[in-house]
Amino acid sequence: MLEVLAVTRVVAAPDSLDRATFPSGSIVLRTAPDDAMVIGGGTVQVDDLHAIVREDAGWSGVWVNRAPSEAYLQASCSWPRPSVRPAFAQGAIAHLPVKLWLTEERTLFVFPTALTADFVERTPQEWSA
Amino acid sequence: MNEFLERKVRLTWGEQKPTYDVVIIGGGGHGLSTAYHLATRHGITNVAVLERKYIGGGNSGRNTTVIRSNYGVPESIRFYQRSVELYQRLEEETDRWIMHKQKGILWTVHTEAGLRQERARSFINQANGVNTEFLTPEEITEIAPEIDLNVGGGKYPVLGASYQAAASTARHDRVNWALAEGAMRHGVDVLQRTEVIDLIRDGDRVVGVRTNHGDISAPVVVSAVGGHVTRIMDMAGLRIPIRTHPLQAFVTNHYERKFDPIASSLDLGFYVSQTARGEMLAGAHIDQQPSYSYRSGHHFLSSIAHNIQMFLPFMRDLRILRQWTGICDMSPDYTPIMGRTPVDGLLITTGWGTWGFKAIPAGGEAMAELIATGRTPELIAPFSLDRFRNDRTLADRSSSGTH
Amino acid sequence: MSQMFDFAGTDVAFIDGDSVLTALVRAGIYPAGGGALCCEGDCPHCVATIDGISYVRTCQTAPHENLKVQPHPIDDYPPLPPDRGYGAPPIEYRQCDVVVIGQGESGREASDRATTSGRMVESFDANRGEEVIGIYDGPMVIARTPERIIHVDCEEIVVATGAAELQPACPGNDLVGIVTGRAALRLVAQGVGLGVTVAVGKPPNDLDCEVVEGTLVRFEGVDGRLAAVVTRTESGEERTPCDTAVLNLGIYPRDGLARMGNGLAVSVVGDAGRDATVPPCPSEGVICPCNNVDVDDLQAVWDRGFHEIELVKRATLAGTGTCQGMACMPYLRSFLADRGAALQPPFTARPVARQLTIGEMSAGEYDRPVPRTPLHGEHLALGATMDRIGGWWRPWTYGELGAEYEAVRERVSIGDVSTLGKMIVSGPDAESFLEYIYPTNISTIESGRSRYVLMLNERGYVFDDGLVSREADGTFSLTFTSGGASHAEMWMRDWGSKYDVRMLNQSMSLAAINVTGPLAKELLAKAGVVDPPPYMGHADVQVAGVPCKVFRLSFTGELSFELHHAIDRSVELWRSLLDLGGEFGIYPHGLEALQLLRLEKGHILVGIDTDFDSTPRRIQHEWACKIDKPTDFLGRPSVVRTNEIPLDRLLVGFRTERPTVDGALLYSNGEYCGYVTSAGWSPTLGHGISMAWLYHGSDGQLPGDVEIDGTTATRVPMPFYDPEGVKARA
Amino acid sequence: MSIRITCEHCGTRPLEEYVYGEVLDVPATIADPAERNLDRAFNHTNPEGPVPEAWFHLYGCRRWITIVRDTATDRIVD
Repeated sequence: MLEVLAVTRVVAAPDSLDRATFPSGSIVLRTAPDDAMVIGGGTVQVDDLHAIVREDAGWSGVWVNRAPSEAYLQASCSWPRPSVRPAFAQGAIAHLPVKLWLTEERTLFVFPTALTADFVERTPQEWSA
Repeated sequence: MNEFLERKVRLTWGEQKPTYDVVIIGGGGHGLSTAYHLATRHGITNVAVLERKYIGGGNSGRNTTVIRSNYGVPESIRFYQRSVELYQRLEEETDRWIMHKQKGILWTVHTEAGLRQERARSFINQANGVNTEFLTPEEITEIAPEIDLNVGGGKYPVLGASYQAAASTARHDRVNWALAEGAMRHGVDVLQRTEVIDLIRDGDRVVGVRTNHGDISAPVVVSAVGGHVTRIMDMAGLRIPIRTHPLQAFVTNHYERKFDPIASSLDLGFYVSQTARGEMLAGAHIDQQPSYSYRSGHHFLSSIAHNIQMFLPFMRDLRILRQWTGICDMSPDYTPIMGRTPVDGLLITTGWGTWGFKAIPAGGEAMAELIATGRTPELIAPFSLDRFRNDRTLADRSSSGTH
Repeated sequence: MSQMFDFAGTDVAFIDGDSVLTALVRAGIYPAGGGALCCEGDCPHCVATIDGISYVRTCQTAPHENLKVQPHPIDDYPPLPPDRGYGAPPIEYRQCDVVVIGQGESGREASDRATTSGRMVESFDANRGEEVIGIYDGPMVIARTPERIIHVDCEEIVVATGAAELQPACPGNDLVGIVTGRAALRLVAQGVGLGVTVAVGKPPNDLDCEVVEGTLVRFEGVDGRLAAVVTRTESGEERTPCDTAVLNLGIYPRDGLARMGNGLAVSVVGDAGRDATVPPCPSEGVICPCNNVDVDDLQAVWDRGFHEIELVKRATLAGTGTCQGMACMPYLRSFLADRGAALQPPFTARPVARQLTIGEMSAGEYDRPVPRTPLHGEHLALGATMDRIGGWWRPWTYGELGAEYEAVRERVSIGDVSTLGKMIVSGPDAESFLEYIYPTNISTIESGRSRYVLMLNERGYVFDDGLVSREADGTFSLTFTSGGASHAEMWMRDWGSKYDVRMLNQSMSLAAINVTGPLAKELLAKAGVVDPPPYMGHADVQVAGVPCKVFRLSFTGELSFELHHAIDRSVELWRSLLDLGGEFGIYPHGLEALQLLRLEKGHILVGIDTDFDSTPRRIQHEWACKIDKPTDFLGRPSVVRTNEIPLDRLLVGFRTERPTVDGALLYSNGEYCGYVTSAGWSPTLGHGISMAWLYHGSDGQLPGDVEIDGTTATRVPMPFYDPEGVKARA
Repeated sequence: MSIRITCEHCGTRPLEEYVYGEVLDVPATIADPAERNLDRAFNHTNPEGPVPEAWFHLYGCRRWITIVRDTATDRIVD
């Protein structure tokens, strides 16, 4: 099911971000050395005085079981996914900027909510049903 | 034999001499046209055209042969209009079949902003003697019923188009050969497989060139190089505002000749026309990265294939025959750079980007006049290299994005 | 029971192992005229239109029931196909270490070797219906199978495409009944009778035929069918009657893909890697069957100075047809070498190696994504016409341009400005960084205040504009234009790498609604905002229960508040504002109305009123470019330089009595002197207004009044509307 | 893919995921500051060969990376 994700963005000096503590149970996508996208609620602790910590409502996602997600990616993603799970990956998928959180059982597709219409158009119907 | 066999042109190759009045580096359209006009208009025939490979082997033989003058600034409109007029006469003048054919060019728009831009183009074109009209979707359908006005299921509705009826195409190779032959007939030496290794300087002046076949001295050296102008300017110690980018194109197999106009969409980023041989010929904008590699890209082909079949649905089932790449010297304002350089004895004609073919007759005519008279013709005065320093750039992005 | 496909209205039976071609030949049909010749995809003699797609090699196509085959001559033009709607086959992306192209003996060996050494291998073979379209940078291989298009990224490519059998170049070489040795074996294997068969050159083992003596001179035929082979022997010409001639003229490497991959990690094994020995120079006959070029044609252009292989190709068109030189290249080279030119390398091999349709090539492609604001559905529900503006879908008009305008000027309106670029900058160097980025003073912006800013590039040209706001915590909020936001982020991150700063792009995370009109304060009050920020100030407040950062600025010229908020609350806020505004006569406005409103105020739209060489001086924005500010800023040296040069154009305002349009031209005493960038009819002022580029005359002076569309246009200062800015500051 | 560029954070991706950025280079032989600025504003070294350049990973981390690409061959050499 497609959903708007509860995301906290943490932009901080990379070494501070390395040391930061994130809420248990959250998924932390390190989208850049100085940028973490924390999915799930809770408080982030980071020791950079200048860190930017913001709730970010701009992202949507869908969880897909591993097999159908891999089948989809084989037809929509030109670059190799990490061979070991859990893992984070990001890049163009069906020509959209997509972030992937790959676990043993499932794959989370994360994309800007502003591109939902395009995402829905390019993914199997049942994902957005 | 096929109907397109070249039957008339006779190329007579010269031998390199130690001295010429004028040496032109680059045996493409602009170099050959300059030599042709020097010989036929000014009686200057002690001229050598030096070509690193074979004549017309660079962009002059890789372009998509569109001739138009629907530019966005008066300086360019007037210049390219001169070229359109010269092209209309070139077949008669040279008595050679360059396959010049008036086709009309449609620039379709799919947004309100595009509509305003192309309507503005029609105004400024008309004011400068170019009959570019702004067409409604219904009028577009009359010219090209094959275009789906509801492109992409309505994502890119065709809201109108600017249309220059006088736009045409000509067979690029034949233009090069007609000009080469015309120059050769007057005694110009066209030297293939002759590469310029260095410029010969005397103090601050360029006084000749060093080639792989020996030195040539000449009081006037013209760089009409396409794609490698930076290397020639490096030899003169000059830095220039040029970056060299690939430009790609493809053709389909041959089909019945039925599609008349040149159809283009800046929004979807392609243009297409049908050649005399019935190939559908399509091109796009330049690749974003500078490169001297002539290797073709796959992304170009697939992305244009996607857009083109939304726009012209019949093209879906046409088979792609061949793709290729040229390299283009891009100037910062998408306008050519012509005339003198800060180095005496060295002239330049460059910045031809993706619009060099259509400028061949007027470009050569103007460069020849500059060489013969020592005065810069008014038509190309705005294109001088020093316009960047002098804050007189000619921004014309909307006219030059693709072909 | 045999299966059938359709050939031009006739049923043709096929059996297991057939290609469309072998089935046709069995039935005595030759789709393109001429013989079957190679049956391996090297020659163009078997092309046909299959299921509406022309130039399909029937020898490479497996037949199935209901297949429809139409003939078309190889050197003539099939019709343009009808519109069948958009279509692209499925695609698959693969990655491996080694791609092996061709699975003959050398290809299989190469695959085995690589596999044994632990490398991941993908292989393709035309005999399995897998046609390699091309080798691209990467390296990458594109292949087509009957089911899908396959992209393979790899480290290395092995080309094992083998060699083709030389095609004959002599008179009569297009007769039915001429086949290569391998073609003969294929036909025999499929039970196709060859009749009286003779061989030119050594025939394949197991083929029962007579070998004719001597060298091939010509083929003779009756009604397009081979009747005899004529050879030259020591005793003169010898004529051997036959039904089928099996040729072994030598082989020629299928090196197109290898040459295409030149410079990439591509190796060649087996016959594909042989030296391409050139055959004897032909003396007459067609050498390019695709474009019908014969030896006389080569001689004709040779005699007229065409000696380079590329020039000969272009002058004759040999090599530019369906087979892309496979048939003619050996003969072109041998002809030129024979005439005294050096033996020239073959002309460049380019994709596509095997033709495919534009529909097939579009596999895996999509439209450019166009983001939507969270209010997209609201706009549609209100009847808006949506347009792509600045890369977003935005409401152009709700259908009532007059009402949209009037609501802003007289009452209150809301507009969706969610598309604005938005960024937070923090860090020890945030202020000094922004001082360098922007040509205006940043240090003097107080907490809670905002300032309009231009962005200049190193040429001193304006490429974007926006707002800089200082927050209480010392961070800065920036806005950029909608269309410029992505570029602006790249710009900030590029220059920001030299500073200790943190940046967060919020363009797609925050929505923004502009509440504008004389009653905007009243509406906000009703939404719970009792103490809105002052002009060019901002504050964090709840609006109708939605947490917002409220900026007070004005683009429309009226009292305006820009409410930035999380996109998931946007619909709620929009609806609340419309509800609460009901009593004030609220009506939303789209982009068309906004463009008129801001034009009345003389606000520029970067990219519409400016070109990419617009300096602050040219657009009369020197007030936003503090050349004397204490710190250096981007573009300053260029601004200093160009300021010394006499102006040649200026962005100015005109008043006209009749309406005019964007792009209309300016004339002074009949001379062209500029063009309108934005035009409109001001209902409030009752006259036409235009922003326009006005060019200096040859005397260096700016013309005064001009003509636009045949009507006098009076140059007036901007803003046209409320020049003192009383309304916006109310 | 075609030309592949490796982003140190995201991995190897096709060129189409990136936006090209030139690394401007004014030769030391130009000494006058005004001339240096003019050169930087408009001129290009435009070499045929290896050249350092920046690419913005638009579809991934949205950060700039620097590579060395040979413009004669389009190979990424560093």
